[in-house]
Amino acid sequence: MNAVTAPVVTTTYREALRMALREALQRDPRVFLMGEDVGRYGGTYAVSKGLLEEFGEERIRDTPLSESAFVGAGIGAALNGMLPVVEVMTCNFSLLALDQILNNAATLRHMSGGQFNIPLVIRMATGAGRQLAAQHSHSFEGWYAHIPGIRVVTPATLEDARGMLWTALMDPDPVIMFENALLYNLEGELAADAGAVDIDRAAVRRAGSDLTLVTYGGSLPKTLQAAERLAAQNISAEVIDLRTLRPLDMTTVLASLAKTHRMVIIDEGWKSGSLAAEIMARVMEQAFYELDAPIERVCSAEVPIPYARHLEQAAIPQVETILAAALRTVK
Amino acid sequence: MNAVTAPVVTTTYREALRMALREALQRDPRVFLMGEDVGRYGGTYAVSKGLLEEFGEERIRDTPLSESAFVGAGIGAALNGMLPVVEVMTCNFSLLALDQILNNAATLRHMSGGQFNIPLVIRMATGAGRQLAAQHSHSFEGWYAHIPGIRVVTPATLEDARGMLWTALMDPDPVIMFENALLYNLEGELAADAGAVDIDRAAVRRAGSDLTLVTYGGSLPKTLQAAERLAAQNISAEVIDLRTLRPLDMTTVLASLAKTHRMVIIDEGWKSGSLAAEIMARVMEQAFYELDAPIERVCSAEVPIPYARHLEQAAIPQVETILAAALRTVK
Amino acid sequence: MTPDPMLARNLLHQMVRIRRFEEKSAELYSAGKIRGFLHLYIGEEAVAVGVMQALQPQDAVFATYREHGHALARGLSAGAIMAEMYGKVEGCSHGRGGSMHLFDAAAKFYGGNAIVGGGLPLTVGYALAQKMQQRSGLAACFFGEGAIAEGEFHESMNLAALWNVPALFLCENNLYAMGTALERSEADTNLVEKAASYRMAGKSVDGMDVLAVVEAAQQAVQFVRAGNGPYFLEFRTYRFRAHSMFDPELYRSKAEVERWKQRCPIAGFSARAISEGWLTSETIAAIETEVAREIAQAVEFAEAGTWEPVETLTRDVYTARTQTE
Amino acid sequence: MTPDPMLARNLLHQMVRIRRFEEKSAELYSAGKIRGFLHLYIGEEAVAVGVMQALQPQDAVFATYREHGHALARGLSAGAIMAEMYGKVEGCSHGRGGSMHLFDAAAKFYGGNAIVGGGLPLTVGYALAQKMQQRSGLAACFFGEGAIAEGEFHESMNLAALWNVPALFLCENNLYAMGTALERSEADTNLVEKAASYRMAGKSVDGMDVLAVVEAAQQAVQFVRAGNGPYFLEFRTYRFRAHSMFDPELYRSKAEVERWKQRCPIAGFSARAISEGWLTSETIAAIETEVAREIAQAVEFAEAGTWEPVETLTRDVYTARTQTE
Ligand SMILES: Cc1ncc(C[n+]2csc(CCOP(=O)(O)OP(=O)(O)O)c2C)c(N)n1
Ligand SMILES: Cc1ncc(C[n+]2csc(CCOP(=O)(O)OP(=O)(O)O)c2C)c(N)n1
Ligand SMILES: [Mg+2]
Ligand SMILES: [Mg+2]
Repeated sequence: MNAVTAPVVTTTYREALRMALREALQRDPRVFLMGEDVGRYGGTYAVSKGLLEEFGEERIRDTPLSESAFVGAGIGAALNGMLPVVEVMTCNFSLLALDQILNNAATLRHMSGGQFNIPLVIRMATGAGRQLAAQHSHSFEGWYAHIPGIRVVTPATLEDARGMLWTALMDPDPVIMFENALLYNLEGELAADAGAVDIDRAAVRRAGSDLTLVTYGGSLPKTLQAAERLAAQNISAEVIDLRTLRPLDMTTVLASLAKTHRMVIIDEGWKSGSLAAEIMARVMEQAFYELDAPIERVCSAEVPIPYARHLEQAAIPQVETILAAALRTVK
Repeated sequence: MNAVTAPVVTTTYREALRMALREALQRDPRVFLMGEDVGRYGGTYAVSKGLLEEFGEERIRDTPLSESAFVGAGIGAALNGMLPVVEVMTCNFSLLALDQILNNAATLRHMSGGQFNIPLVIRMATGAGRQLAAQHSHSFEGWYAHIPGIRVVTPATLEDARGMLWTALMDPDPVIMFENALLYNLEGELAADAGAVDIDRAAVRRAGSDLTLVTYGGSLPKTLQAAERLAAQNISAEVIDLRTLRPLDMTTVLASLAKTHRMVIIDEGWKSGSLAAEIMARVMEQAFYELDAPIERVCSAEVPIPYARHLEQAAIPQVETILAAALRTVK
Repeated sequence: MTPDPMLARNLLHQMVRIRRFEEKSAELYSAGKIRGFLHLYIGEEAVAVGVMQALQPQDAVFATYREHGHALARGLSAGAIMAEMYGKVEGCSHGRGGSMHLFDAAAKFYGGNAIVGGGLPLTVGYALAQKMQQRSGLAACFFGEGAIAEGEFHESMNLAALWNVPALFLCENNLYAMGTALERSEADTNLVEKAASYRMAGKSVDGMDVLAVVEAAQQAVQFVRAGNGPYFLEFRTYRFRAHSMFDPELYRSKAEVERWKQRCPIAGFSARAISEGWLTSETIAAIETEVAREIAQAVEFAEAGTWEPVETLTRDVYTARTQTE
Repeated sequence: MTPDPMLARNLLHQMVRIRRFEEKSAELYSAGKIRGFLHLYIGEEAVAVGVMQALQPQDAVFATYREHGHALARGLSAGAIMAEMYGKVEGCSHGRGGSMHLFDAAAKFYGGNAIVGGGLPLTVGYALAQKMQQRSGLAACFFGEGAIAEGEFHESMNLAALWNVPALFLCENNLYAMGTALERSEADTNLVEKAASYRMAGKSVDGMDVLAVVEAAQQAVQFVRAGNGPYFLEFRTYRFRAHSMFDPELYRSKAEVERWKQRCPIAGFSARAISEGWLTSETIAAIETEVAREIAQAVEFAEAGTWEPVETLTRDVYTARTQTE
């Protein structure tokens, strides 16, 4: 090909997030980062490492262990002209702040008849796979997507880790960003000039014609692997990365289904009441007669995530279980 | 008919709940009730009125405003031989205690490898319809049903208000009981000797053959009214009251669907990520080829509940919207 | 302190305005014009009026579900509040919020929060943003003594003190949280001590004496404005009415209520103002007339208001650009 | 206090047991045998050992994710703990919990809670149940000083004091919560004062001196057993290792760590025991040998343990009868 290729850098998901934070902090004095150990410790997952030295402790603000108050403080600061990025170490601890998120962040605009905006971004790590057991392995992104008034985004690629933050900050409403902790070490190439990305549309990460695999976040790499293995069996799977779980971009999902007529949804939340169920319901409502087979879903088992590795792995979606579901669907 | 009719009393849902509490307190010294204003105030919804005088302040225990601590204390007491009934005034405030509910009540048994039981019952009011606006009108029962490790029950009749509590207390695991606040004044007849009921099965509240209406809790009366109106149009609707939202009794739901092949689900939760979606997903998984038409769902609009009466009513399921969905389904 | 006649008139006027507005609201509630929960502030007027006297337009105010008094004293129009409680578009929250959720961006009145303690973290964050943007206004938060048992209160006090933000914590200690008396909910009922355990300056004030409130609030505001960090004020007060319109008041004696009514902030201040010569009984009568007119107009305004069309039901959940879902 | 030789031996033995067990754990973590998060207690041994000395079998113990020391000192077998960290069925939580979730019903050891502050309300409720059932044991809860900023701490302290339950609050103040120093997280770093603000009795103790811990714990236990209500103990201590195995320790100086290491509870007590004649160096050597054997056996036990079949994945989510879903 003849196109001029933009220069690329080799980087990680973690670094891409840090680049995004650094850029936002440089670009707009209203931006600040706040959360437990974001500063001196360098961030639990080292995402914010070095930012304290660069931006100072006013803007890289370590908080005491008080999730409800510092998330609520983020809402208050957002009400008052700032663009806070609040880090809740992991979504497991976000339950302590859920009252603030749901009863304030998601409702203040509505309750006031539209008088206030809350341009707040809350970042949290999510997901299992590191043997952290029941209280550190929840996947709540799909659950949060139930709440009107917030937007939920789930970067799964370096581009999105790099690009979603700024767009989220420019969103006048609260955005919750779920970062699957297994992705932090993901390595790859990123355009040197990569910047903000849209967060309105799902992305087709692999084109295909026989069935549609719908996923997001930490399950994307596994789903792409499954698609690869399906290709080896001459089954062409299209892979959709939802990117934003609320609002859902059903247009992209349904366009794919119109081609393939078969679908598997891969979602790390517990199966009952999962985001996968919502997508199945919407397909039933909006494209029932497109379906040549029932949609399958590959979710987490109905169990708090166990510590032992083999049990943990059995509890969450895997390439094999995705593959099996896909094969059942195209049979 | 010749059958001996058991004597009945005229009573209300509120009184039925109180009878159940009183009976449990009389029957087992391990039972105690704790929550904000359950004692001196007589209960926000007057459910526990008079119990303080009868059982004393050790067993009818007013708590300070500290949802997380007193729900957690309920868990601790249940771990230690008691059978606590914890009242969280409304499910809106339960978010403040969700960490305790999800990370402790629902997981301790599993994390310990099955060493502990938590025979705890948490009661909360739920639902909209009284113009209490965005922070007092949530319906979280379907959302809670996502959590493995807890059971969710939703009494919708006098029998269930009277009978579910004891069964829930005898359950070795945590049970959350959602009482739709609009039901408290529901009047009707109840067998004088009514007692504990099973909580494992859904109930067919009205038999029918043309379509299945699946609902629970506060939407049951509306759904029965809609079925009545459908009957006037010669459409025979079967009405299923789920009663328990987790675990779901799909056997009863699917048996009905096998007859009717059409279904509408009525659920006061916000539509996206609703319990209705989960049922749609399960039907798709377990009985896809039984469906003669896509399942419809009637849920709450994607909006924090507004104060103004006409907007509030427009936001939640109504007889008319149920009717319209039913008619679309049988068309 | 000795008020000049203007101040005296103004304080009394505001208190009477709140009292009559709420009496009218109770009446309209019984008539079914106002729905939902209605929490009256009657008996506690001196607190909102005295504090607002000390605040400036650049300050922000956060309040609870018992906030008609604060909204009125902050300068929201009685009509906009009444229309809100009617559920009309002309209401200060466009009919979306009702009695518990009064808001006014122009007045920097941030509600209207019906989760006990829920406004405290917002206040801390708002104040932090003031500091970070080097703005002069402070953030003032009203809350009941019941909120002190909530963990959020403690988290917020700690953050505010640790970060030295310009926040004013205004605890309305009316002795009861619904039916739960303070001594049944706090192991230690000394509230100023709680603030002290965060090294936050604080003071306990007679909340039935509007002049004492003004004085304490002015000192506290001065303290905060000078950059000394947050300040905590406890106002000892009492609600003369039930917690809400549904409360049978089983938890307190009529005699206790009567004793407190003897200390009515309006009657007390009126009497003193006359005896001290700050006001004449004619002025007081004029205030009543004025207020009666304002409230009649407020009701008229609410009655004449319009209903939002059902078609816009999901408006204002998201800001326009994301309204697509 | 002056310990008799038996007590002195026992205290040292327990401390050494914890130290060596954890050193071994760190090694096995590097070898990939143990996974997940591993939080070492090294440096803080005197606290768990001293407190457990004062507790009885009828008492219940609640701990955090940094609880190997508490579990060992409470009498859980090193093998069951090691097997748990291997993820084997023979583990004290059957492999479901891992390092952060050690449990043992027989020992009344209630975990193993990895939500900071999460065990505090459980403790209050457990203690309440003791009181309601007129049982004699108390409920003891270990937690870090980081938990004090959490609202749940305050809610729990208030409930415990208000209800006068037999609870012992054991704050391990090791100066840091991950990388956040206490003075950067608390407006007032006097922790006993916090307890006092709930009228709860309390005391601050040198947590590097096992005898001081024993003495303070015995007094506190006596106080609680006598029905005087809850008691709060702050132990001033220090973790010699990183927060977890992933921590680069950017937030504290090597010099500070070295200074605290000079106060090592094991070295300190050993030296004193010898100089005071409580123990001989032979006894100390014998303890090391004994402990080495125990730990070698524990590793063997864990290695020989079995994996739960994947088929029972959803076991123990519900008790058998509701296992139907
Ligand atoms: C988190 C939460 N829990 C419970 C309630 C129910 N509730 C509403 S007002 C109230 C009492 C609050 O008392 P206080 O803070 O003293 O304020 P007051 O009503 O006396 O002005 C309660 C328990 C609530 N709104 N929010
Ligand atoms: C609610 C909650 N927030 C954050 C975390 C992450 N986290 C784990 S340990 C820890 C520090 C706790 O410090 P401290 O209580 O002093 O105990 P230490 O680790 O020093 O023993 C943090 C922030 C958590 N586990 N739970
Ligand atoms: Mg009060
Ligand atoms: Mg610590």
